[in-house]
Amino acid sequence: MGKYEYEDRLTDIGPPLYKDMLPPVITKNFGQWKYHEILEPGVLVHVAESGDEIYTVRAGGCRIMSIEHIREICEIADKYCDGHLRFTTRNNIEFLVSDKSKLEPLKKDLASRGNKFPIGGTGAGVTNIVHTQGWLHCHTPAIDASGIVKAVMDDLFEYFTSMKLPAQVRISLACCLNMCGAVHCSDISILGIHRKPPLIEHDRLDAVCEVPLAIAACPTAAIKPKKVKLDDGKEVKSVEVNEPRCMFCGNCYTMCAAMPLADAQGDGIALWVGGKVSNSRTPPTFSKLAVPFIPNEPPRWPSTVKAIRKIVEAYAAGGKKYERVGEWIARIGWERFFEVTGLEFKHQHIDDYRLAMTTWRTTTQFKF
Amino acid sequence: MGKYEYEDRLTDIGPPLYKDMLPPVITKNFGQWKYHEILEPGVLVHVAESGDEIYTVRAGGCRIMSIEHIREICEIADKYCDGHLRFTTRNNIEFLVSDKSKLEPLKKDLASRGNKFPIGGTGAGVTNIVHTQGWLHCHTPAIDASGIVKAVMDDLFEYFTSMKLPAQVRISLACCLNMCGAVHCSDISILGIHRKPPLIEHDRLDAVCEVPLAIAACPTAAIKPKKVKLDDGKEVKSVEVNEPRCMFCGNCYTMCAAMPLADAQGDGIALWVGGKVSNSRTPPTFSKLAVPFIPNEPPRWPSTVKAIRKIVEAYAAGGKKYERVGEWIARIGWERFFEVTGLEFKHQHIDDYRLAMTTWRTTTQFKF
Amino acid sequence: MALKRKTPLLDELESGPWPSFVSDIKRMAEKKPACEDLLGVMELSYEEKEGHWKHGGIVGVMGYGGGVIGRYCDRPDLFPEVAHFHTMRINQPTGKYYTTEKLRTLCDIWEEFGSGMTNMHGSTGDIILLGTTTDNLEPCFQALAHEADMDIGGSGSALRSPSACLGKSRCEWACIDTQAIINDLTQTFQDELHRPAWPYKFKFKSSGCPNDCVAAVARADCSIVGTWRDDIRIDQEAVRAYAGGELVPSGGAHGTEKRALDIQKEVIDLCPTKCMEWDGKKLTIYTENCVRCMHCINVMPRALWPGKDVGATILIGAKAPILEGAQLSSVIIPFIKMEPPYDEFKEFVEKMWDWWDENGRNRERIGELIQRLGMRQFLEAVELEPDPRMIKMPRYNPYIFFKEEEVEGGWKRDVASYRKRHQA
Amino acid sequence: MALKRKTPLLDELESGPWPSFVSDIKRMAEKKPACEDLLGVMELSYEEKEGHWKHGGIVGVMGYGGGVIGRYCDRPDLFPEVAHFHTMRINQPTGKYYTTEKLRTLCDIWEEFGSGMTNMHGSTGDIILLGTTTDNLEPCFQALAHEADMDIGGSGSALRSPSACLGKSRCEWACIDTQAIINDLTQTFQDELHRPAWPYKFKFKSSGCPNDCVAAVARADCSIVGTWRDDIRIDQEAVRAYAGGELVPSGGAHGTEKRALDIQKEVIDLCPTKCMEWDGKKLTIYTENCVRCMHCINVMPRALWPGKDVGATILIGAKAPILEGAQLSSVIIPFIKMEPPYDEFKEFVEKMWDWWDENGRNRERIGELIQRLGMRQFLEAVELEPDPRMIKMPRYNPYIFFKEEEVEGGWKRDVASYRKRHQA
Ligand code: SRM
Ligand code: SRM
Ligand code: SRM
Ligand code: SRM
Ligand code: SF4
Ligand code: SF4
Ligand code: SF4
Ligand code: SF4
Ligand code: SF4
Ligand code: SF4
Ligand code: SF4
Ligand code: SF4
Repeated sequence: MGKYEYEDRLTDIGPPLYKDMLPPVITKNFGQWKYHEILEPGVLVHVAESGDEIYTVRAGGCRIMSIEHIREICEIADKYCDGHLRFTTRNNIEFLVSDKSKLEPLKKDLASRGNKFPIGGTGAGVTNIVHTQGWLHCHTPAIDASGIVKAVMDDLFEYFTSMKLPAQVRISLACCLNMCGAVHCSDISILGIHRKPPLIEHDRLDAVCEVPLAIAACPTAAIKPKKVKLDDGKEVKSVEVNEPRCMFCGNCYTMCAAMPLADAQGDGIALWVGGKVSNSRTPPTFSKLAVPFIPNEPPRWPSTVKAIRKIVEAYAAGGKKYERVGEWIARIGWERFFEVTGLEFKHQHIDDYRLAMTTWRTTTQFKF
Repeated sequence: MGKYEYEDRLTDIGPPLYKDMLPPVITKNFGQWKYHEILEPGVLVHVAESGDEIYTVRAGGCRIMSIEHIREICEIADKYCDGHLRFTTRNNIEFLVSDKSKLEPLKKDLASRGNKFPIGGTGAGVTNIVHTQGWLHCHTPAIDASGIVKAVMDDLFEYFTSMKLPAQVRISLACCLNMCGAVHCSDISILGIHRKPPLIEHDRLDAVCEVPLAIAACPTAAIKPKKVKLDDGKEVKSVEVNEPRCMFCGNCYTMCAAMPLADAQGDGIALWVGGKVSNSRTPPTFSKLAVPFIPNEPPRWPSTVKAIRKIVEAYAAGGKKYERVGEWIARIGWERFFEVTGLEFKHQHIDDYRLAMTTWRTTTQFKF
Repeated sequence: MALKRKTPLLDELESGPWPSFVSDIKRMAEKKPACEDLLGVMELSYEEKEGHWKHGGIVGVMGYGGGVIGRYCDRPDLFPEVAHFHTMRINQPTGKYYTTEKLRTLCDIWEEFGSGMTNMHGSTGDIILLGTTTDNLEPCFQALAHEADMDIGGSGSALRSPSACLGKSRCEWACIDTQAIINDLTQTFQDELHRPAWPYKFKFKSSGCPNDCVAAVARADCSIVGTWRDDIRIDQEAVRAYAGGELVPSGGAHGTEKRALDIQKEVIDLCPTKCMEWDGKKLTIYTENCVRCMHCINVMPRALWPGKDVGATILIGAKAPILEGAQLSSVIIPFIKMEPPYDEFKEFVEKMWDWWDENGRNRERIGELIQRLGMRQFLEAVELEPDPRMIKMPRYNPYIFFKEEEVEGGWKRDVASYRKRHQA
Repeated sequence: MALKRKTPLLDELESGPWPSFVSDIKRMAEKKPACEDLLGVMELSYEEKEGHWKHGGIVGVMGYGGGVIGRYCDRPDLFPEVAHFHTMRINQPTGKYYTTEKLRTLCDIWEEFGSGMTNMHGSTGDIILLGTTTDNLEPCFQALAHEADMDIGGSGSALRSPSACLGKSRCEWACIDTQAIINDLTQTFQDELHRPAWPYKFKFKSSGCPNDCVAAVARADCSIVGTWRDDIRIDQEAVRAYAGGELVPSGGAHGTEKRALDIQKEVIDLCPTKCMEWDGKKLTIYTENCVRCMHCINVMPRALWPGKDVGATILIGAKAPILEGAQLSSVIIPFIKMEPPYDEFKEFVEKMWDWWDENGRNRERIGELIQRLGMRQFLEAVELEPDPRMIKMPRYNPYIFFKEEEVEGGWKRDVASYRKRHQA
């Protein structure tokens, strides 16, 4: 039990109360903010009805973070922010400055620390990439997460530190179809996909999985129970996969460790575009397939980086102010999207799942 | 064999060649028309590059038509149209006048024949109601066809003879879910629906149907095979219906006459709105449910007539020029549609079939 | 002549400004007792609120598998004259133009062999001869063939009578000759029309332009819709005349008065892609963004016309709800030239039918089959490349069915070597 | 300190302007051998292009059913230090505000009991403590509770750690106090959070306004989004100042220069309902047509604000693709006041959970259950009336499931009397 006695055990206390950690100026002006302004990329001021101000300096966080790094953040926050900071919903670090005179010194300090605390991520640019675990910790990934994020952010860095795109571009990454994140509704999504049906380890399947659960896991009913004779002649309960019905979702593997999908050649990236979450102007919408497959190319995934840059550049060139990626595509049409990005339109782009019919073009309205 | 010998039997000759029946001015100017103009409701002129003209007088047809009526049409066409006429894709009669001087006499003549040949049906008004057989001839109807059409057209007649609505209003009727017509894509659709699951005639089912076909007919898999003991003790093959899974499509009855659905209380009308077919401005789109159920009220279906009038009047009052019913609703929102028409929004309006999810509101954008 | 039956309910449908089918049937009843019984059946239905017809065994004419709908009254005790009351579907002349001579011949034949009642026309487009007995079918059929040059239309799991908007015969917007096309298809595929051999029905409809006056996209398994690829033709002077109030906008469809057309508000603002500009003198259309919706042309018929590089968009799969729900047709061939003998198109059609025939389940329309097996299988069968014009938007679910041959190294893998890299 | 392993591939990720997780892990590796092995696993994955982690048996802390993800390396032979490498999900303080004191305490505890690596934060919002052994779980948990006032978050078929946008703490647009709401829900439902008892996971997320900065509508089974019902508040003078170029449009989001805002083009033309008018002096918003999309407010933050009659729209059902495909949340309660103690809302939640618990299949999210059983059953269970605000459009298929009690005369019928009216 470590140093605490069983009698003293604390449970169900929940998280610490947020109120206790707000900077005093926020406590004072809670719910009384009047307006905000982004003073430069990554630097915001919020002004209260009372006239009080709070400055925010947003620095890129790479999310996976050592306690050494956190301690460095604390050291900075102590120096310029009276010990107050926060993290954003997209894993950036926000240094909360109550004393305006500390703003410039803070920025200088951050800049002095190499690539650790890039300032930016506000307004009509690219902010941090929401992402997941990848090869760093998860058991079902088709791709790495942090490495790809690093490669893409390095490449798009100019858009992190500026606000010159038509609108916000929200990029997300999920390393498998479980999609831990809002990958299904992002301007650009990077998704890890498998392309080979699961291996089946007949010799241990019955021991490690519940066969009915594995079967029920399959959205396309591709898995059937099967009795298999092993090399040693023993007959065991196992399953078989109707391979042409498999779309590599990996859900069987989630339920049954004896059905691994990962494969160096099979796995890679699909890119998706045009999703959004805000209700601003147009309703929230899903991201749509842009590139069905790009192979895994560690350590810097150059083809993926290039494809994303193509999309961002075409959008930067063609999008109108305020138009999110999906709004831009809606205006120019998908036929033009594939033209201006130079991406190839393939069979995989045409939906063939449950709601496929709703995505087909039932009008003669299109552009030649 | 009647008067023709077997040796002389003609088959697969197909329809008579349309070319042979065109008025000479059309033959001459075929494919060389320059523009048209609706001179008054129901009267069109088409002008060719050559300067030639053809006048068209459109008269309402009630589609079900005796040969006496057709002969009367012929008599008129001989008098004013050199024996030329056509029918439209919505079952109106078009008198084709090559000689302009015969236009006014024709109109006068038509007007003199009581309610037989109302002139109208062009432009931004209500044209003929596309409809089906109903109690006149079909075996699966939930409603009559011609009678309802007559009642509705009598009521909306002012819109047949004028062009003062925001745009074309295309009304269709189908007497059962087979929907023989473009009922699923009309500005206003009148649809016959059943609301009671099929009766099952166990004593003759196996004799008159193929049980597997009846089972396969059901879109919701509500039908299962069942052995039934008849009153006389005989055991027969039959089916049973899981009634809460039945949505009264009648497809079982189509496949199996021992499963009738028709019922005086169960059957009636559902009204649908906002569909269209043309690609003009907005793509073709399905009609959506407006009123889930109105009882059959022969001979003049007053509640149905009233509900349609409500819709048409709300549209006439609120629609902008060129806006089809569906475009009008898209602009004002469904929440407002139900308000301005006074129609009630009910559980049945919310889709619960295969693509239901795509019809739910996944945005905070709506009007209070 | 007074009728022997009382029809008080139906009688209510004689008044009012719209033509009365009741009056018309009554008129026919004077000659045809079947019509009197028909009114009787209807009156009974009006009283009971239930129909009184039933399906029967298959009836038809020799050598044909369809074109006749067998129908029997379920109260032959009350209405013996309509105990058998089948309909014959007669293939309409394309575009539904008639001479009075042709119609009179038809009337005479139907007076001899049937009830005298018709539908002009059925929803598919046929002339419907409404009500006769089994005995009359064959003689009526031959009389029609010999005397009226007419043939039976489709029913059952066969090609149905194709139909068309009036197209080039009387419309300035027709980009294709819908009548020639539909007539050619009808004649070419007589066998498919008369001898049901497919999983289910199949319909062709052709409209000359995207206004789609025959509702092809909603009702035809194969919708052939005229369109163009080049610039909309513009008569700038006429545009100015519209703006100046010298012409009647919309060809009078919204009122026959001349009035100044507000080109910005009534045309450009409603253009789905806003691909137009009007500076008060000149209308510019940026063709690369025009989706050929027809709106501007509809509003200014004396100033704008479709381009000259014309052809058709082929859309596949429309159907009514049974079984899986209604479908509109979907773009399969964005553009195809439609010149006789339409070989390229017909090759496509044959490939499509072969695939459907091979893979379709009983009562599965082509649109449903594409839904079930996926667009890819269909496109591969008809040898077409995927094109973004086929879709509203790419897939948004990640459930992509890659094929084995597309995946480096294929699908065959070796558990043992996997387990060498990854301990269990 | 030089590391013993070579990581040439990972090393490539140290350069470049974006922060390098590789450099950071290396830094930690100086203190923690597990981090060195973590780099080794990663390098191996970079070489082989396959991951090297696996699920294990269930691990956790006493009395809790979740909050810990058991993870094992599949090459313990090569990387013994990470043979066991579980993560602990620690429930974040709402809005993710910290004092450095709190963070330092956290770091110290994690230095003692874990790898020293974290995710700040996980996608659900938790602090992720990345990598420890089974033995350390319980002591770490208690140290966190006693020293940091922190508790474990959710995993498994339980309530997941609710999360919020920063709301009223620093945003002028927050219509509801997202932090108070989410903190209250988190505390109220501690049992549901720590003891999985449901068919599957359940997430709450709350955004203060329709900009939805916590992506609730895409990621939370229950999305609580702030909104208002009355007029948008307008400072007309400030509107004129925007038009006159005296202010920076969009609060600088599109560039920090002052410039004249073209209110017609940049605001009104992009308003989804075009419910605004600007005459050069006065901006009028027709509230009855405003759908509260936020665009105009976003563009003129110094002139426009949400109204005063504030509350939330409750949307239900968002989820990732597994199994049936991804869903966004759908409107279930168009408007609800959200004042503590949130009783009305909590009653709704309890009813929803009861229904889901009773009817949900294993691994069926609430959104999928609504799909399967239909919105009606759900609405009846939570005692809400249907409202057109719940839908984009009414159904377009005619497959309506009427209930027996809605049909006059019910469903029981009599074949014999039917056959009296209709002969077979
Ligand atoms: C800090 C943060 C909330 C938090 O609790 O952490 C936040 C803060 C603000 N958001 Fe946000 N948003 C934050 C995530 C989001 C998200 C969620 C996401 O991306 O996962 C969204 C939805 C994105 C989407 O639609 O896909 C989001 C959609 C918006 C919008 C709508 C943009 C649009 O036009 O679609 C605004 C309005 C604007 O920027 O004009 C907005 C505006 C704002 C404002 C201006 C609100 C205010 O008055 O302070 C804040 C500064 C904006 C900026 O950074 O440019 N915020 N904002 C989040 C910062 C994330 C980051 O580190 O980059
Ligand atoms: C005669 C007919 C074709 C035929 O082969 O028989 C026809 C003829 C014309 N149509 Fe049509 N349409 C005919 C059925 C249709 C249909 C099909 C239907 O309703 O089932 C449609 C699709 C309707 C829909 O979208 O649901 C149709 C959608 C149009 C449109 C597009 C209207 C719109 O804005 O959506 C136009 C253009 C216009 O009117 O501005 C048009 C325009 C025309 C023009 C002006 C074409 C021309 O240049 O001559 C013709 C006279 C229009 C009029 O009557 O106002 N026609 N038209 C059909 C007359 C039916 C009737 O008796 O009322
Ligand atoms: C006569 C006609 C209605 C009319 O009054 O005009 C008609 C009448 C029947 N239709 Fe139809 N359909 C007629 C056009 C249509 C259309 C419209 C069209 O073709 O443009 C449709 C919708 C388009 C489509 O094909 O999907 C149509 C969709 C159906 C369906 C549903 C098919 C589906 O896939 O959803 C059925 C049910 C079936 O096939 O079992 C059906 C079945 C029937 C049957 C054969 C019902 C039956 O099981 O016996 C009806 C015979 C009635 C009778 O007494 O003659 N009828 N039917 C139309 C044919 C006349 C003609 O040849 O011109
Ligand atoms: C850690 C985290 C990713 C990250 O790096 O941030 C994560 C990691 C895992 N997720 Fe997740 N999910 C995480 C947020 C999400 C989100 C985003 C959210 O909550 O906003 C989603 C999408 C929203 C949703 O709930 O649908 C998400 C949708 C899934 C799914 C698919 C669920 C579905 O209904 O489609 C699975 C599959 C499963 O449940 O079997 C899943 C399963 C998993 C598992 C438990 C995989 C497994 O079977 O073991 C992953 C454990 C990885 C690990 O090594 O810890 N995870 N997962 C996130 C939790 C951190 C936190 O508590 O803050
Ligand atoms: S997306 Fe998949 S691989 Fe990545 S963390 Fe989530 S469950 Fe694991
Ligand atoms: S990967 Fe998905 S589709 Fe393939 S067998 Fe497994 S569960 Fe089924
Ligand atoms: S809609 Fe139904 S009832 Fe009416 S004619 Fe067609 S099949 Fe018969
Ligand atoms: S009416 Fe339709 S849903 Fe009902 S049992 Fe028959 S086929 Fe099935
Ligand atoms: S579809 Fe086009 S070409 Fe055919 S009649 Fe209508 S407007 Fe003319
Ligand atoms: S046809 Fe339609 S899309 Fe093309 S310019 Fe005219 S209105 Fe615009
Ligand atoms: S969701 Fe609205 S209230 Fe919350 S931070 Fe974003 S803009 Fe502010
Ligand atoms: S909030 Fe949106 S809908 Fe409302 S007035 Fe502003 S822009 Fe228009």
